[in-house]
Amino acid sequence: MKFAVIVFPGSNCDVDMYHAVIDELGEEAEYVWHDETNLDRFDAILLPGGFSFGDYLRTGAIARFSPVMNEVVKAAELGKPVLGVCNGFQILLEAGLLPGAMRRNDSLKFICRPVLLEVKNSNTMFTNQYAPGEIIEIPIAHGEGNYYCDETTLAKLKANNQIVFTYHNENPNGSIENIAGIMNKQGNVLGMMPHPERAVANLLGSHDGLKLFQSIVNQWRESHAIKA
Amino acid sequence: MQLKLEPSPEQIKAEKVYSQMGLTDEEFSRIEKILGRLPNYTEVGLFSVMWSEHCSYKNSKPILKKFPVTGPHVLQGPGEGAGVVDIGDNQAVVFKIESHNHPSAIEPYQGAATGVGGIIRDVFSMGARPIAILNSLRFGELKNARGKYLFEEVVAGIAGYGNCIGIPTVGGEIQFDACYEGNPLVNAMCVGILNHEDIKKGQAHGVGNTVMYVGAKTGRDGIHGATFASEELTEASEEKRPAVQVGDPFMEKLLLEACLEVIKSDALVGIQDMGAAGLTSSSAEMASKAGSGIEMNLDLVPQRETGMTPYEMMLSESQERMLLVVKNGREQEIIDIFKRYGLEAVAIGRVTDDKMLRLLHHGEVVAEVPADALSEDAPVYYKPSIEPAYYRTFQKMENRIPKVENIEETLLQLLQQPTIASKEWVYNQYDYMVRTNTVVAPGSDAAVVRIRGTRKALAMTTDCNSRYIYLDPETGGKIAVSEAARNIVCSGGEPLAITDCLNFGSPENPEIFWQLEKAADGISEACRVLKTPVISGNVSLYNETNDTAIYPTPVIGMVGLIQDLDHITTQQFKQPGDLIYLLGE
Amino acid sequence: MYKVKVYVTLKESVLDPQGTAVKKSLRMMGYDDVNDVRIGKYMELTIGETADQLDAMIEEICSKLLANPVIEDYRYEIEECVPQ
Amino acid sequence: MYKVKVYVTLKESVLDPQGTAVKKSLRMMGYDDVNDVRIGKYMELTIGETADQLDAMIEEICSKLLANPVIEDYRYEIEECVPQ
Ligand SMILES: Nc1ncnc2c1ncn2[C@@H]1O[C@H](COP(=O)(O)OP(=O)(O)O)[C@@H](O)[C@H]1O
Repeated sequence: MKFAVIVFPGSNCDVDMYHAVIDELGEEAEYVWHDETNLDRFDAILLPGGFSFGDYLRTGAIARFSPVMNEVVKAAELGKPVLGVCNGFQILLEAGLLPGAMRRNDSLKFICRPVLLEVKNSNTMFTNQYAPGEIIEIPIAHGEGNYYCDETTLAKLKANNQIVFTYHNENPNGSIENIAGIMNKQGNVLGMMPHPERAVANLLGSHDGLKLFQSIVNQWRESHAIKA
Repeated sequence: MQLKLEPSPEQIKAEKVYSQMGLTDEEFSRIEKILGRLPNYTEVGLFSVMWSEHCSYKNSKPILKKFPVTGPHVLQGPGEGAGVVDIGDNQAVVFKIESHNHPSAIEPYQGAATGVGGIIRDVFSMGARPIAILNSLRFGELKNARGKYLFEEVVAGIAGYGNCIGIPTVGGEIQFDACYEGNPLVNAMCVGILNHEDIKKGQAHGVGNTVMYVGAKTGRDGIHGATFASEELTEASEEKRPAVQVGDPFMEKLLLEACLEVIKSDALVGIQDMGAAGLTSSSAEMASKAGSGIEMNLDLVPQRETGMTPYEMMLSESQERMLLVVKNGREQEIIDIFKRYGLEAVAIGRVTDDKMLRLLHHGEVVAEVPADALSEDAPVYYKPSIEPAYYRTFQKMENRIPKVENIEETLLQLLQQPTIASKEWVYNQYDYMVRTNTVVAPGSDAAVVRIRGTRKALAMTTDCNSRYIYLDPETGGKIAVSEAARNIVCSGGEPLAITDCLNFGSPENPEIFWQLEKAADGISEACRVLKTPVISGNVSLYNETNDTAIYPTPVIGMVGLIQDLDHITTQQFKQPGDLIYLLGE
Repeated sequence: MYKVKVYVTLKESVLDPQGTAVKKSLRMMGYDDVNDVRIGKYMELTIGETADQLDAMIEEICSKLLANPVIEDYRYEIEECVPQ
Repeated sequence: MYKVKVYVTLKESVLDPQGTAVKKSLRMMGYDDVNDVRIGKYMELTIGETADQLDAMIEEICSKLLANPVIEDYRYEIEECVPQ
């Protein structure tokens, strides 16, 4: 399976994402610069964390206009898995691929530390390797992870099981309903603030994030086995 | 037009304009002698920043001579952007620490942020990929709003820059003491790695080669920053301060990635960052180190503001800029690499053989001075040194062993001291994990960063107990190095080398100069014994407010090599039932 | 030449953590009369000769880039300015 | 009740990385006529009954907390507002 790791000017978790796929997952990955206009050769798209365009103005606001984003939208429409982590999530929100918006953490401080998450929906192409309600440890590292959406949107997210991860026991940033990660209605675009790519080996403190990548591969294998 | 507002050479001499720029009468006559004529305004500016303590180390050079700087594994000692130490397998570690004390006292967020930006440039200008940042901070006690503000903003500034550029901030230390009330210390250290063949130097070799400018445009910010850093902080500093620089970590991220690509090209001859004294220091030093000259056309310098004078352009300390020397005819390759990152590389001059730094502006030569005179041949002073009275008093005192009545209560009291208490509040604001190589996070003795693709890792720490150094500078200096070494060893590493940042009061005060001398003796002795040479460092003098100096604070940054990931040890108790041993005295 | 002043503020219904923090500090500093603080962005754009459809263009720039309509409101003022 | 509008902008000679980034992206999006963008803060304070010395108070709040005079300029407008 071949993953695209999209690199915007200012992305800085691209390396982490790349190595998680190559070293720990054992699949193929390629860095893709933000001006690329064809993603056909990839089976899945990863939008890594960082500070695209410095995150000046608003997080993800400028990156969303990069040429590659048209292709990301296309890939999403084709049903390919699209995963946005941290800044990647923020970009997906700004691009309208996911509903809602991000505000500054309620502490107004950047927070970097491991947190506990609850897998709210384990029946997705990103979480099928987790048990329902599994509690996992994955680090966060962000200044703006305070997720917001209006009541109507929230009701829809709930009704469609689009809330994939919530913070467990404590809410580090003030996000509504402890939301840590959501997906689109079709279920192939996931945005999350915690960094699964930083939790892929015990040496790094946790390997709970690896199952997320394995879920993507698992789903892909199955659907390809069916097609074949 | 603008130039006419500048005082004439005669006026400069008659009205002693040079003294406002920090030059003494003797230094001015020395310049006259070197040039064989009166210097113009721009030239006085060049000398004043280059001969400031911050750039020339004119007062501290005799002290720095004491340090052991060589060793079988040292590939580059002090003198370049950062020092380089071999770690086997054709790899090397590059590191340096630097102060940004004065700017941080005035504008704590930006002062700290640009301090981080500056030290990162020092490391990647050597050709190394920065892998970690550390810091060492000193503040007054957290008793008033101003103190808390400085503390919060400095931490936010370090986080703001480091997190954005995507280099993990993995360690540091913080001490709170009344002596830092008016003069906080903000020292930042950066560690990088490279392959031996990629080591780059800030040298302008090859007559006819092209001098190129890359990065942010030059503005009127930080003019005379180097001189400012070489003075005591007073009420008047507020007035005199150079326009504070605002950091642009996004720009630096682009610059970093582009430069690391450029160093792979054999079109690149030399590279240096424009730190203190900006264009002046980078050009003069690159020429002087290579024994060549440089001629630059200032009309070609990318400018953020209109009507900038040569003086302003040469003294500006705008951040995120680099100076490159590129093989004649190969400029386009370099331009193309930078363009990919949305950056402009501009040819602004060339290497000459006449050993002069020559500046052109609007078709005229506006400055022409020997590069060596600005750099290598700057004056050196041997300051008088006197053993302070307080020291003698302390030495005469009996050792006092404090009586502890209630151990539990005392322990709790100690743990409540901000200096001793957990620093989680601080390091949780730093992205200490980005690049996923941090295997021991802040909170243990030393941070450990693995080297991907090998079994090796690097342990790193910053340490200095300034109270010990105040009480006995020589012993305190030894203690600082030994503490750093213990932190490395306790993490599973073998100490390789140190970098140091000598934060002291005014060297004009013989008692302070004595502290500096003795502390350096202690550090040197410990380094010799531990076989950890000093491979880089920085000096920050004049850390005083209203004539009261800070405690002498020579911060030690140490890096050690862990041969195998399995050797890593951490500070925490592991499980109930394990035995606890006390080693040492 | 036009100078366009753009004001971006958080929607009323969206909590403003920064404003709340500033209000707290002001109260701590003894300014008890401060009832509310809201923090937004103020931007100045200098724009060249496109006299026609300037309004539509600014509207577009604001809604697409300068503000995020999910949480923010914006308004702007256009001033014609004579270059010196 | 007073509504105080405070505008905080970076001093002229101070680098504005945000403004520069926004200008670049507007250019990339095809808005070639945008010559310059500067980004600052806009704040709204609602203040209770302290009619007297309101001016001095706002001045103090601005210089002490809302703006950093080392790199920023500020100005403000005071509006009296009738509570509904
Ligand atoms: N300014 C800082 N930045 C990052 N980490 C810090 C900082 N200050 C302290 N730490 C981390 O907190 C831990 C404890 O620090 P400190 O109390 O100074 O202990 P020590 O005396 O052992 O150096 C160390 O792991 C250190 O790296």
